[in-house]
Amino acid sequence: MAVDIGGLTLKNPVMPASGTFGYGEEYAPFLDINRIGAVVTKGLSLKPKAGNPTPRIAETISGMLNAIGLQNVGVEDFIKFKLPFLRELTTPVIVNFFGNTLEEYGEVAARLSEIPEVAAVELNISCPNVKKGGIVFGTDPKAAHEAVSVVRRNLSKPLMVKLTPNVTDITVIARAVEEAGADSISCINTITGMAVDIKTRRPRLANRTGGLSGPAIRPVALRMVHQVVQAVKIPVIGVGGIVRPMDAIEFLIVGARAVQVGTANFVDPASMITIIEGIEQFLIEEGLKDIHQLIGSLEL
Amino acid sequence: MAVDIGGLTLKNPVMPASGTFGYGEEYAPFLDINRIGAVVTKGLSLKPKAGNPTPRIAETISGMLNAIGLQNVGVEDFIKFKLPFLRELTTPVIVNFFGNTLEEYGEVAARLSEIPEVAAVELNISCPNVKKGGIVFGTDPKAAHEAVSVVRRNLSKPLMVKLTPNVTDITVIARAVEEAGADSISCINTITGMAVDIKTRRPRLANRTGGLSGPAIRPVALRMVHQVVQAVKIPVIGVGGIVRPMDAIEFLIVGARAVQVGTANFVDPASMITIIEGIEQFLIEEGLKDIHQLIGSLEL
Amino acid sequence: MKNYKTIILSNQEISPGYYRMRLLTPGFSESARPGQFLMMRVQQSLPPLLRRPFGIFRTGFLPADCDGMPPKEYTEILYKVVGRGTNIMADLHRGDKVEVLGPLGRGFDVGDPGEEKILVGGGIGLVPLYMLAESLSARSKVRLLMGGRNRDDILAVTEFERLGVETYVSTDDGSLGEEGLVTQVLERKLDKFPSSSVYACGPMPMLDAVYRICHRRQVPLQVSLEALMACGVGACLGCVVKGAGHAEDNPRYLCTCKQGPVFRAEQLDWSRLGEEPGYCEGCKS
Amino acid sequence: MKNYKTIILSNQEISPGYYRMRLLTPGFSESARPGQFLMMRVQQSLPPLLRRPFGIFRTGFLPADCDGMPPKEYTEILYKVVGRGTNIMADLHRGDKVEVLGPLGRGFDVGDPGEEKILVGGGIGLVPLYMLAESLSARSKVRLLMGGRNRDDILAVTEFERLGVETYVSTDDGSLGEEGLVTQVLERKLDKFPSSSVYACGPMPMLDAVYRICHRRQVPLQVSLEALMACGVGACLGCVVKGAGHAEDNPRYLCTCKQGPVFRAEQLDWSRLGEEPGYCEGCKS
Ligand SMILES: Cc1cc2nc3c(=O)[nH]c(=O)nc-3n(C[C@H](O)[C@H](O)[C@H](O)COP(=O)(O)OP(=O)(O)OC[C@H]3O[C@@H](n4cnc5c(N)ncnc54)[C@H](O)[C@@H]3O)c2cc1C
Ligand SMILES: Cc1cc2nc3c(=O)[nH]c(=O)nc-3n(C[C@H](O)[C@H](O)[C@H](O)COP(=O)(O)OP(=O)(O)OC[C@H]3O[C@@H](n4cnc5c(N)ncnc54)[C@H](O)[C@@H]3O)c2cc1C
Ligand SMILES: Cc1cc2nc3c(=O)[nH]c(=O)nc-3n(C[C@H](O)[C@H](O)[C@H](O)COP(=O)(O)O)c2cc1C
Ligand SMILES: Cc1cc2nc3c(=O)[nH]c(=O)nc-3n(C[C@H](O)[C@H](O)[C@H](O)COP(=O)(O)O)c2cc1C
Ligand code: FES
Ligand code: FES
Repeated sequence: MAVDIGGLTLKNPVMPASGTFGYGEEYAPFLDINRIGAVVTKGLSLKPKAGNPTPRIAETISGMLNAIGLQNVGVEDFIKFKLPFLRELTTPVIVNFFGNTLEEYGEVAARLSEIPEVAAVELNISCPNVKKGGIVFGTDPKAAHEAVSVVRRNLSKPLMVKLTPNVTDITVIARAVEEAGADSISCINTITGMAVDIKTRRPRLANRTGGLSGPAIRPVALRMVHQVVQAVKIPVIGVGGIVRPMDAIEFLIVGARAVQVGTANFVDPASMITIIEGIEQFLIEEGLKDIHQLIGSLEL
Repeated sequence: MAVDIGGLTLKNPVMPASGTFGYGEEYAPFLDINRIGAVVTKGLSLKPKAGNPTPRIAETISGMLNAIGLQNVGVEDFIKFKLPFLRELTTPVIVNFFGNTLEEYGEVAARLSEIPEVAAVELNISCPNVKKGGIVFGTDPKAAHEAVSVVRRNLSKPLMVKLTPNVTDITVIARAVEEAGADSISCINTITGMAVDIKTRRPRLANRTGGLSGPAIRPVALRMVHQVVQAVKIPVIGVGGIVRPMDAIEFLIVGARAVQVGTANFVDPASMITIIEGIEQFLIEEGLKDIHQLIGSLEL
Repeated sequence: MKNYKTIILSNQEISPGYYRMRLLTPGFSESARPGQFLMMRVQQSLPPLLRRPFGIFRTGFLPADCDGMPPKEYTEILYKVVGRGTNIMADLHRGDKVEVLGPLGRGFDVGDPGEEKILVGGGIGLVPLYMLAESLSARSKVRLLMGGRNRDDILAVTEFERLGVETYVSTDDGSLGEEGLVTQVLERKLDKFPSSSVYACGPMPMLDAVYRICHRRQVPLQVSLEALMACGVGACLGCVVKGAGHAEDNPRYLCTCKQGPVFRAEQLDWSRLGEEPGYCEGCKS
Repeated sequence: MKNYKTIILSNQEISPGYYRMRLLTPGFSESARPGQFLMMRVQQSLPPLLRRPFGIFRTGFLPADCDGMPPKEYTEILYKVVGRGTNIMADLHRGDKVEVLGPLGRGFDVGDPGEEKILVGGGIGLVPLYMLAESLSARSKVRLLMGGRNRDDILAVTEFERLGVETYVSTDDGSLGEEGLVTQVLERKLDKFPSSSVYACGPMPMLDAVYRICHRRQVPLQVSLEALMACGVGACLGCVVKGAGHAEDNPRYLCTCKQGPVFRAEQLDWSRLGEEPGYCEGCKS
């Protein structure tokens, strides 16, 4: 089940999606974290970030909207308060981060490079909930290239870049990011959506719009992963609506080297374990000796 | 309940979404078509079009993928075989159409202008399932402007233009289309998606990808309608995942002048009637005398 | 043709994995023709989003109540549990609400009276043949060749016999009737009764073999097809099948729901029908 | 703290629109503290996608079976039917499978023994107060002020009385107990017993009024809040509430699920809490 995701080898291809697994410790009582391929943390920024006003979440049909607004403790408090727990894990830690400016991206990257316990970083150029910066970097190939380049220059670790689905052609961004030095690409982040309470006639989220995640978006995520796999040479990590083992298998078949599980953690904190076991089971049933016989095995 | 959707007044704001209601007659046994605000036909092209190979549809979680490929009888057979039924209706007929080239767009528009029974047209610059033409027009503001301009010059009827959600910024396309002379905008068309059969490892659709519709996409559709309403002055018609009256009401609240019901027709052929009655009921419950008190009444 | 918001009268497992459901459907049987189908909404809440198509097995009347109420008209379907929708259906009980849209599609053309008729059913493909047998058996000699993988797949044969139909059962493993394929039985019967016409429904590979047999012998054949369906009424164009003369540059698609599900063999393009993905997977599995 | 894949022991309507559900939860009660909650997955299939949070009403043991099995530990919740999830729950039966994650959150701080304690419950907000009363009543005088719109909203009061708690019921329409708001009763009790500490749970406008009363009188107050929750464990940051000193340019958010649901009044920013959208709509409707 071991896979290489661009300079980092994971014992299995299943990890949490950033922002849905806290800093790992929140879920420690519910599953053996060392069994999952990697831990991916909530998105970090240079300074602590308070996030958006409430309500921040709304359930939709087979999905949920969130506008957390990237609330996080900031790099320094992360090191002080969250790293001690992560340090004890045997599974690698991938730190997701973002910046409001190019300089910030570089600074966070540099700071994270110094931490030996950080196995790799995931650069979020795609969160729809940050008004400043964020959205621009992820939707424009030039800006994406620039952001990734800055990070690349300041980083001495494997670099995964997370793409937004809110674009006309995701392959253009994917290629820009690859060219700028990304070691792997994760996609997709949430799709921007909205819901209204018809009684109060107010948006259900204080931020008006938020990111749609969960099973509802899976067909869109799968399509984009399929496109990106064909557009770039670096490994692609599939994210979006994965709940069951068969969902993860779909992504592996279209060519994802690994998958991230997001909203499903809320539904069942042990989903990732179920998914790992389900993939193993599937390999046996289908008579496949190696997960690489499954990855990219789409018949066209 | 009467609304004006840019040069055409409907007795109520509920109509089918193109491609989900055939040419009207298919659903005649199941509901009183004259009770709905308008009929919208399957997309027509100049020549008959055969569409894509099968399988063309796949169910997903709270949605469905389709890659029909715009199979249609062509304008002339439409006039000969489908119009006689539509002619007998008292509710207005909106003809959805598309072209593979700019010239074709113009030609179909000119031909439809000659038909008195056609109350308005809906121009599809957004279908993701046509390889040639289609996708380009809807995702590039210049191409969209050009296509709409050509149609405008050849058309003597109200012109509704249907937008694709597969773009980075839908407001840019919306403004281009408005400037080119559209009388109203309908959005959204389907979001491109994909599904894979993990046993055969083949895409579930022969066309590999298809358009995602149904409740799963509603939050995305609502967000885009909200954006477009704010970007343009012409009326906006909301489409995407409307199943229940409360879904339609959400769209009206964010400012849609009318709504289209698509996939829900397959689930319950009388959905549009239920939705019309549900909106009426809601107006009474909320003490609103006129539907315009509901339209655009979003509290921010 | 209408959407019946109705209730279940009974729903029983008749063989492992196969169920028989009886629905209250006043007014349905007047219009239902052999070979037609209905679209069933398996529950009020979503998912599943789409309705599921099922052949009409038979219609009938419950005896009038003692309290003088008119006799109740019902419709029966037989179904195999293969996925999400049919699993939900298997859990439904008498009195549960369902919605059925129907009767839909074009049924069988019963042909000339007196002609010998051979019906070929593969597994759950038997369903549309019962009403056909009912209407044929009064006027013609009818034989039913019923095939399945094993005894569990052989359904309702005694009911056909009660209509006076001669039945021949075959199973792949010989667990019921003759061991072998139903198409082998068909060849033998056609050797004996070469002027029969054939009506078939079952898995695509079976239909493909039946077609080749009938084509070679120039025996008239009607088949009932399955397809993935969204609307069931000809509106979505999701359920098409390749018609005769279909080519890449001259595609000819027919709607299974509206122009079918029963087709005369000549209407179809058989060149690749047997390998069409997505067809009749329910039967295959 | 764990995910219990368990079954329902009973599920009964105890007042119109209110249900009491008993779940088999071996090992749960050792760790459950007054004021904690659980996240319930209402059915195996989706939707609803997310779990629903419910306060722990009480835990207990079924008497040991005759066949020598150890006594069975159970947990009870009380819930009001307000939407999709609770409607599904109302249809569940003994033996049905559910999953509950818990016990979660920080419960009440029981304070010093001997102090007078006043518990204020509004409708379903009564839930977390029962275990609190259990642990307080041994060491302190406990009074429960229970308010509701009408008699249907007044739940389980006799069970509090059995613990030796003095109970005072008030309803907006006077259909049970005193006519009026529970906060009026609170003012009177505080006039009489000014050194009490107060514990409250109920609709946000009620909590807001309770806060103002206690703040004015400098009486210590703990409140149990509701919030929309996705994870319940502090991972998603969806459930935050504004902490004391919160300002646009100096936002201070506290996780209701992890740092709450019980807060000391001083921890919170009360300036706009009463009008916070999305909070406690379940109670309001
Ligand atoms: C005209 C017609 C008549 C039919 N009559 C009967 C009948 O009398 N009894 C019966 O048991 N079945 C019948 N079927 C097949 C039946 O519709 C499917 O088995 C059913 O829809 C599967 O639903 P599901 O949710 O359980 O399976 P899903 O979870 O949707 O899918 C499970 C498997 O079934 C296949 N499948 C899904 N939908 C169809 C479909 N429409 N046609 C064929 N395969 C499908 C899928 O490809 C998949 O392999 C008929 C189909 C058609 C088109
Ligand atoms: C810590 C905590 C403890 C709770 N304890 C109880 C309890 O003991 N008994 C009880 O009946 N209810 C309790 N609730 C409220 C309960 O969680 C909601 O009523 C329930 O989730 C509604 O689910 P639904 O699917 O029926 O409603 P939905 O269809 O999801 O929504 C219906 C209405 O309920 C509101 N609502 C939805 N979720 C919540 C939520 N998490 N908190 C508050 N309002 C919500 C919505 O805004 C809407 O107005 C508690 C909530 C929290 C946060
Ligand atoms: C509550 C929540 C918070 C999230 N926070 C982040 C984040 O901080 N950084 C990030 O890159 N993605 C974030 N995401 C996006 C997820 O990592 C993931 O890309 C998305 O949810 C789609 O996957 P899913 O459908 O499996 O949830 C968040 C998603 C949710 C639901
Ligand atoms: C089977 C099918 C066929 C469609 N054909 C067309 C079409 O011909 N022209 C068009 O503009 N949109 C077409 N659409 C898109 C719908 O009109 C609508 O925009 C989309 O389905 C979203 O709405 P819904 O979620 O209510 O279905 C089609 C959709 C479906 C499901
Ligand atoms: S199922 Fe829609 S056209 Fe046949
Ligand atoms: S509900 Fe997820 S952090 Fe509180």
